[in-house]
Amino acid sequence: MAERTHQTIESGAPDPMPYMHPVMKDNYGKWVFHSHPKPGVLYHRAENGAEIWTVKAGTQRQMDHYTIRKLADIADQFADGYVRFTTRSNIEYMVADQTKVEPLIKALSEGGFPVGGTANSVSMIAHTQGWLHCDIPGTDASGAVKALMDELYDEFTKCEMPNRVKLSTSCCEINCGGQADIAIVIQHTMPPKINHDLVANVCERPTVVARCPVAAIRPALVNGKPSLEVDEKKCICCGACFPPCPPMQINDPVHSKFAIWVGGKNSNARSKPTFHKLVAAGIPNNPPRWPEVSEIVKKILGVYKADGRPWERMNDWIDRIGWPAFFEKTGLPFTKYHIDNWRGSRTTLNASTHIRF
Amino acid sequence: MAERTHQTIESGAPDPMPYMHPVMKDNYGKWVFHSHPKPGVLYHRAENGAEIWTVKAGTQRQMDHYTIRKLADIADQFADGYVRFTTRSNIEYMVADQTKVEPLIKALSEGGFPVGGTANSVSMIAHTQGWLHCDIPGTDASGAVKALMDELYDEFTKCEMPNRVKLSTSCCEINCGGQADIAIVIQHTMPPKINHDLVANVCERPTVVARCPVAAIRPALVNGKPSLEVDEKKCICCGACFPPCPPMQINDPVHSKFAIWVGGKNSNARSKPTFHKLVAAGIPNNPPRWPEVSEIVKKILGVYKADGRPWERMNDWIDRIGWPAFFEKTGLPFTKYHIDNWRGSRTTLNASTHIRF
Amino acid sequence: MAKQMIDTPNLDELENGPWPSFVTGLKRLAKDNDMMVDLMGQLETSYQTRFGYWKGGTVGVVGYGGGVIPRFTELKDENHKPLFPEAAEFHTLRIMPPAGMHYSSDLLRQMSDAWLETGGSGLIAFHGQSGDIMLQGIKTADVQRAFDKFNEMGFDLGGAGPALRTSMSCVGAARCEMSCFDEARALRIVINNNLDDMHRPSLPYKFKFKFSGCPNDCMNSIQRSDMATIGTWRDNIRADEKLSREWYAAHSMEDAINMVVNHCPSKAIQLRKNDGAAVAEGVTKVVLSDESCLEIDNHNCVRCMHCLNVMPGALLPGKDKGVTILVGGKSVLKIGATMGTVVIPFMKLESDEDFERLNDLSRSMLDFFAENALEHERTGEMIERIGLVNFLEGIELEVDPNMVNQPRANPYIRMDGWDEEAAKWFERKQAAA
Amino acid sequence: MAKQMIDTPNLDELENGPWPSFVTGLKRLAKDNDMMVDLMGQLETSYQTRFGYWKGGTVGVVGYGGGVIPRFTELKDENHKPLFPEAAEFHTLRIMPPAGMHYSSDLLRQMSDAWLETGGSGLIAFHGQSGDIMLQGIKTADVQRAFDKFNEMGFDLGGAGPALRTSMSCVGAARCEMSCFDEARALRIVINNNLDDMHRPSLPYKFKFKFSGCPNDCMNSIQRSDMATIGTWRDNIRADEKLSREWYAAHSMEDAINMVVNHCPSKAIQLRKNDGAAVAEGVTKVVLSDESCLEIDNHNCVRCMHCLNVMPGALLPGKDKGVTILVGGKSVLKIGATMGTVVIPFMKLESDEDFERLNDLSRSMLDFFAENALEHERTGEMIERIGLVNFLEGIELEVDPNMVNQPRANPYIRMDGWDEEAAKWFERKQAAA
Ligand code: SRM
Ligand code: SRM
Ligand code: SRM
Ligand code: SRM
Ligand code: SF4
Ligand code: SF4
Ligand code: SF4
Ligand code: SF4
Ligand code: SF4
Ligand code: SF4
Ligand code: SF4
Ligand code: SF4
Repeated sequence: MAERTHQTIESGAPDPMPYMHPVMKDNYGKWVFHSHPKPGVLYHRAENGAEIWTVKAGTQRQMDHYTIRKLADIADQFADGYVRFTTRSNIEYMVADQTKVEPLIKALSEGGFPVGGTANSVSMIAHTQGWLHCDIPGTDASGAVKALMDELYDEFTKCEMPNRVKLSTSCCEINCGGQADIAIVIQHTMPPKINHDLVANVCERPTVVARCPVAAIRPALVNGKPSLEVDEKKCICCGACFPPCPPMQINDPVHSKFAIWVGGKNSNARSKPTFHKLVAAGIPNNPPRWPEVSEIVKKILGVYKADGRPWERMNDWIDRIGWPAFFEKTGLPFTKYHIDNWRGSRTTLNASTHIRF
Repeated sequence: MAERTHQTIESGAPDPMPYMHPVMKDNYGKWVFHSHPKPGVLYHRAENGAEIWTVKAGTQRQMDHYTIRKLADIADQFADGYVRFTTRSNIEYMVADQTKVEPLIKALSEGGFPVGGTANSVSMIAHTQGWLHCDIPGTDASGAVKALMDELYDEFTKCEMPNRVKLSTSCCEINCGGQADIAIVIQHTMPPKINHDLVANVCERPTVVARCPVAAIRPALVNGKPSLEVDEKKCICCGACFPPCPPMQINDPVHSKFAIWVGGKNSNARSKPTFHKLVAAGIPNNPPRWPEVSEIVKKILGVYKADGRPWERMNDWIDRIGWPAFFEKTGLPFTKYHIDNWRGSRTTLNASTHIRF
Repeated sequence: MAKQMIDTPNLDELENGPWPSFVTGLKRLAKDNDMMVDLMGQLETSYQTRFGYWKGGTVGVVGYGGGVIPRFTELKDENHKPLFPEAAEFHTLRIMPPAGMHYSSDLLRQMSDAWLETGGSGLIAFHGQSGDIMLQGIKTADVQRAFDKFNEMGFDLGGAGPALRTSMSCVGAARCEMSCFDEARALRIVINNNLDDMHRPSLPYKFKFKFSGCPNDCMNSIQRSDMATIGTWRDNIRADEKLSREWYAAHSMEDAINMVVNHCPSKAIQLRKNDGAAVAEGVTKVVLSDESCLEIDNHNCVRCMHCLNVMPGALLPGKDKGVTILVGGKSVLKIGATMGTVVIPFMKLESDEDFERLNDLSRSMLDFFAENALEHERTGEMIERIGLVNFLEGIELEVDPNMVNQPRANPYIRMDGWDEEAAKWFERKQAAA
Repeated sequence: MAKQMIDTPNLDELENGPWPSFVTGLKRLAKDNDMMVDLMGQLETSYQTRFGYWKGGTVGVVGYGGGVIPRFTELKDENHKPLFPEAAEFHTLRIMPPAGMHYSSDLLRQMSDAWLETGGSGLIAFHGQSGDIMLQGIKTADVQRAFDKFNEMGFDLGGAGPALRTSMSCVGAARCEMSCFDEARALRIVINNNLDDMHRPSLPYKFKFKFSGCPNDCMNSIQRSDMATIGTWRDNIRADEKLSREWYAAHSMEDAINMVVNHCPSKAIQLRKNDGAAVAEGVTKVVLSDESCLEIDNHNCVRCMHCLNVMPGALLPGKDKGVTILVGGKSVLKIGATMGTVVIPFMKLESDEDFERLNDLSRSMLDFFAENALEHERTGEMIERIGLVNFLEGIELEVDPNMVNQPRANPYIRMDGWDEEAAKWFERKQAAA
């Protein structure tokens, strides 16, 4: 490493003001109205009548600098030189002049950036690192998301869902992607295979033992070497032992499968925030396009779209029709695995005669 | 014991038909309508137009045979010779002839049996054995109930509550009295005092150890004798060790207090069945009339009566107004003890911004 | 018979007030019963010291291991002599009542007589919280005699200890239009075929069955029994136009909305114009007036009973009746109180075969409990420990989404059998189709 | 710069379809960047074998213990030589964005330039799920250089490891009428005063703060952060008659009922005649037309946002704004995912003192966490282990019924301090009155 010429400044999170569209800066905290003129477009009005239009477009999140420069150029040419990214890696262009909206949409569309993702559309999928960068992934997140967004393109560019739809994809059960209306998460189905030769060198054994949520790991001598042993009857294949101990290989090209969860919701609108629930599993991890995943996601979205009432998020809809109807309408099988048996699961059982026939 | 002349017949639960009012027997399973002509009176009509009036009256449950004979005589004189008891120890007289209703009411009232307990009244309190018979009671149930029903007499004989009100009283935390709109239960606040001289003779130590829900009991030698020891920091004073080991005295004339719980509901009407929740504690165990208990119960009932909407059970009402308002309106203090810390308590915390101001 | 009454200043206070006084009753008995004189002495002492003075023991009748709750006094002087010797033994006999708790006046008198004749105190509780007639206060020497007398009259001891317990069923079919099955018959079949488990206690802990004719659950069966049998129906709610118009005439539109529509937990009821339009499959039309009606979407109705309760007779359960079975309700020991949870969403309960199936089911429950529960562990605790699925497999029931409020929200499960389990579902669907 | 492109038949499939392709981007980079050629080689291998090939390690910048995610390849030949040597090191730098993720086009270009100049791959993710700009793909030797460059531009590394993490705040005040506080200011105060815990990781495990301007919680803060700061208000919802009439004109009575009234979780909205009658205290009147209006009972409104969302502008948060603080949200390890739960129902967040209080609070949270959590235990897990009450006492907050959905339903608690605790409540009430 060459000699440093710079003295670190622990500057922390930067002030956004220098990078904020002037109309937003001037009316900071003074907005009073918004509407959705069309898919991909937002309109906001401030107290003093100031107006701003936002055009929102999808990106691939993991962007090469050429793409970034292209997005910057569009900002300069068709918008006012300012953008922001949403928490779902969509890009937003703000313009103070309504007449810029259509040219901007055109430029983005022609540049390959789908305009949409606002209001009651399916927004971009929150996703994670996968084979591209993570050290414990069971699949690739960017790839699965690209494949799925290709299929959901129309739902991104139109606003035809009962309410906003938020999807997430995660490349291991840790689920960095988060709770979502539909979450697609790899699910391990077999206990870790242990490379006993490596354990002693690579793993701090007490740490690994402590990580297991069901106390299935114990220290053991294998072939005379200190290693670890898994009680396979107890093991719930969560993979939590793998990060601190990579010789406990949890990923399996055949047996790590996708599971699909629905009805997660973080907002407080109407119902309280709630976790997503398991609906489908055993779905093959099938790169490069994971068609089996897309099929089930599309099926669920299709039923929700047809059956949900305006403003019902996925969970609100299911609350209304009931889980039996959800499985009935989507054609997904209900199995013993759907019945929770984790701590505190008693509260998930139907302790009532409230039953729909 | 004299020589037996009888050979036991394990006859089990008897057939009710021989003891059932003929109109009920004839129309068994064929009823189509009921109404509440007045407090304490029910009217039922069968498919074929057959009618029956029921007059309901309170009893003391633990009855001397004179009382029972008096009730039987009233049945013969003013009703058709049939009665039934409800699950709350109220007695019901069925008459096929409407003109018998008023004389019957008169006879019951004059006989000292309050007519009421139907529909949206406060029914008789489900209660338990207490000092009269149980081996582990912290108080007397019949006494506390008598004292309280004296105070609630008007609410029993009138139907002025938003919906049915079901109360229970239990003489120890085991709560044989059950879940209720308002439940009054003794609550121990100090760990058991152990009479170490007796433990070895009276208690099967492993059984006692196994009964403790928090594993606070361990075998120990005290003064050279095998006894038991309680980790007082862990102990939650539940009293579960007392039945298998009476030398672990949990009852305390000063420190065993009453607690009051509200919002329990077993029916599936509207909301799912739900447990009662702690609202007040530290209430002295003050025989013979326990005025402090009555005062709080009456306060809660008064607020519910004024504020509840028709058909709202206690829990429905609180669901609507929220727990902060419940404490506000009743004037009861909210303390750290109200916050659940038992297993699975996470689900009882407010994991949302749903807050009323 | 001539023992001097003891001063009971505390108990005396409980003779005041309008509610019937058990103390007055005790005093009446004490007049010609020494046991009751001493009983009042001990009770008054409890009121003064705030302590109970009974301990258990072993007392029973020939051939039975339960049904009597023995009580021996612990209130003794320095020489270990009972302070109140006549009440030193004060046992209770638990007697099972006729299902539904029906009595003729004669029966009540016969019972009173029998109790007195055989040495009983004259005190009877109608009823204990489990539904027993509690004959309270008898000495060890008289227990067999008293039991024999009641048994001759056709009555039997109920449960106590780690045993099948006395059961309760609601008045139901005898007088209630909500009733969806013959509660008394169900109770008697289930209990009377398993009396061995009641009379010779050898289960891990107690087991209770309770029977309610509809989801109003007047027996609190969901909370107070290990297996609850609760009536319900599968088809449409029935509406009686005459009665619904009458109801509306006596009420108002506000009442219809605020009392009925707004309280439906699954928003299955909607207000409509009464325009003569045909209703869709699964919809019950409830005419209020020439202008208005309610429409109940029966496929989304959760059979909560509320609208039927508010408009009695105008709305009635459907005709395709049956029961829901829930398992695991119990009181507070050792995990906190539990409610029963659904293990059979619906089964018919009409034909002899249906009742036979219920009988088999209750036997399977008891057998599985006997074999799998730990000592002093209730069914609900056992299920919490082994998991509902293992319980279902043990008693050979199929999983169903009606058993859960929601599917699991955590990935902590090994799912390598997914394909087989999914196949089972599709097979069952096909078989049902 | 001249490495031959590797065949990537699997990845190529991801160039099809309308959604922007990251593969196309990778290829573009690979044209003049050997690291990216080899990166594609390794990624293609993963697609074929369905295995990942990265392992961690230790790479950082001077003075910092975190902020870089080191990645070393494990895809090696029999001689332990990397199969794709140019991508054998492929670290990520986590850079904190401006709060709210605002950028000028110039800044985007400057960042691209800086990344390329200092040895970066040219690949940048906007943004990682925690909100970092992820500069993806750099060798160990270049890490310091790249950081220095960005640091000169005014940017700092984010969090990684057992540390305070990069934070997120919603667009909020910058463009949203729901915003109830200055989200960016709150974020910067909390994060920038605790950078030591970010840059020198020594907490038991990670700690995340997130900031959402209102209960719509566009940052998912309740679920994805250890301490969530969410905007709310205490006074009445504000109504704008012009906008509400416009909304109604564009909709219908059915919409008003079905979309607004019926979805209110606490039934706080009622339809009324617009008869000019004065409304009660705490009620917001929302005029729909000359005939009809809605009345919102603000004391029963739980600030869910729904009606405001459906009728934007017509309804606005009140003026007495502030925040609710919730603690303990996190992902699935080791007890299952958790939501944050309320620890401060309401606090003002307007004046400098208010922000100072928030700052103190966040410091207390971190300190208590540092002292009390076990290794690799998140705040939510710690609270589950020690109980919410102990946590509250630790950070000196008072209990409040808004913290629970319901009081306890079990008697498993020792309550000998009842009188003192009750007294505290009354004292606080009195002090507040
Ligand atoms: C831009 C963004 C905030 C940011 O700082 O980045 C944002 C912006 C807005 N959100 Fe959001 N939300 C954003 C992420 C979220 C998230 C988090 C997420 O996407 O993971 C949620 C929580 C989702 C959940 O519950 O799991 C979220 C829940 C909402 C809701 C509540 C929806 C509901 O009914 O549950 C509203 C209210 C509404 O729909 O009117 C809302 C409303 C809005 C409004 C209308 C607020 C306003 O008045 O400006 C904005 C319109 C955006 C649009 O595209 O229609 N926003 N919003 C985020 C855009 C993400 C994206 O590109 O899709
Ligand atoms: C990069 C990122 C995914 C992405 O592609 O966006 C990510 C990637 C990793 N996460 Fe994450 N997490 C990322 C956001 C999250 C989030 C979302 C959030 O912050 O809002 C969560 C859920 C919220 C939470 O904090 O619980 C999340 C929950 C986890 C967990 C589970 C923590 C738990 O208590 O359950 C782990 C496991 C751990 O820390 O041991 C984890 C661990 C990891 C590790 C460090 C895997 C490991 O243990 O080695 C991953 C490094 C990948 C890499 O090579 O870069 N990551 N992780 C996100 C961070 C980017 C950024 O800095 O902006
Ligand atoms: C007689 C009795 C059954 C028996 O076999 O003994 C009974 C009888 C009736 N119940 Fe009940 N219930 C009886 C105990 C119960 C119980 C259990 C209890 O009291 O502990 C419950 C469950 C309570 C709970 O949720 O914890 C109960 C919950 C109901 C409900 C549902 C109320 C609700 O809204 O939650 C109804 C429906 C109604 O009110 O119309 C109901 C309705 C009725 C009806 C109207 C049924 C009918 O059509 O005949 C009967 C009217 C009785 C009356 O006095 O108004 N009954 N009912 C019980 C009388 C007890 C008493 O003396 O007070
Ligand atoms: C007599 C009675 C109260 C009453 O005055 O009505 C009663 C009295 C006793 N109950 Fe009970 N329970 C009575 C109904 C109940 C009920 C209600 C019910 O059956 O619907 C319950 C709640 C439901 C349930 O089964 O959980 C009940 C839950 C308990 C429990 C807690 C069981 C649990 O799993 O949590 C115990 C403790 C035990 O069994 O170890 C218990 C134990 C006892 C014992 C045997 C105390 C003991 O361990 O020595 C009491 C004997 C008192 C006596 O001297 O007669 N009793 N007990 C009730 C039985 C009368 C009858 O046979 O009709
Ligand atoms: S979800 Fe798992 S594999 Fe994917 S980035 Fe997060 S920790 Fe890595
Ligand atoms: S996979 Fe999970 S459950 Fe299995 S041993 Fe590893 S940590 Fe334990
Ligand atoms: S509640 Fe307790 S003291 Fe009372 S009868 Fe039941 S077991 Fe005995
Ligand atoms: S009172 Fe309860 S918690 Fe305390 S030692 Fe006895 S059984 Fe255990
Ligand atoms: S449970 Fe139902 S059927 Fe039985 S008495 Fe109560 S309301 Fe009638
Ligand atoms: S019985 Fe059905 S329709 Fe009637 S209130 Fe209950 S759920 Fe609604
Ligand atoms: S959280 Fe609220 S204030 Fe922030 S962007 Fe979303 S809707 Fe607006
Ligand atoms: S913001 Fe308040 S009034 Fe509006 S829907 Fe939510 S709870 Fe109801």
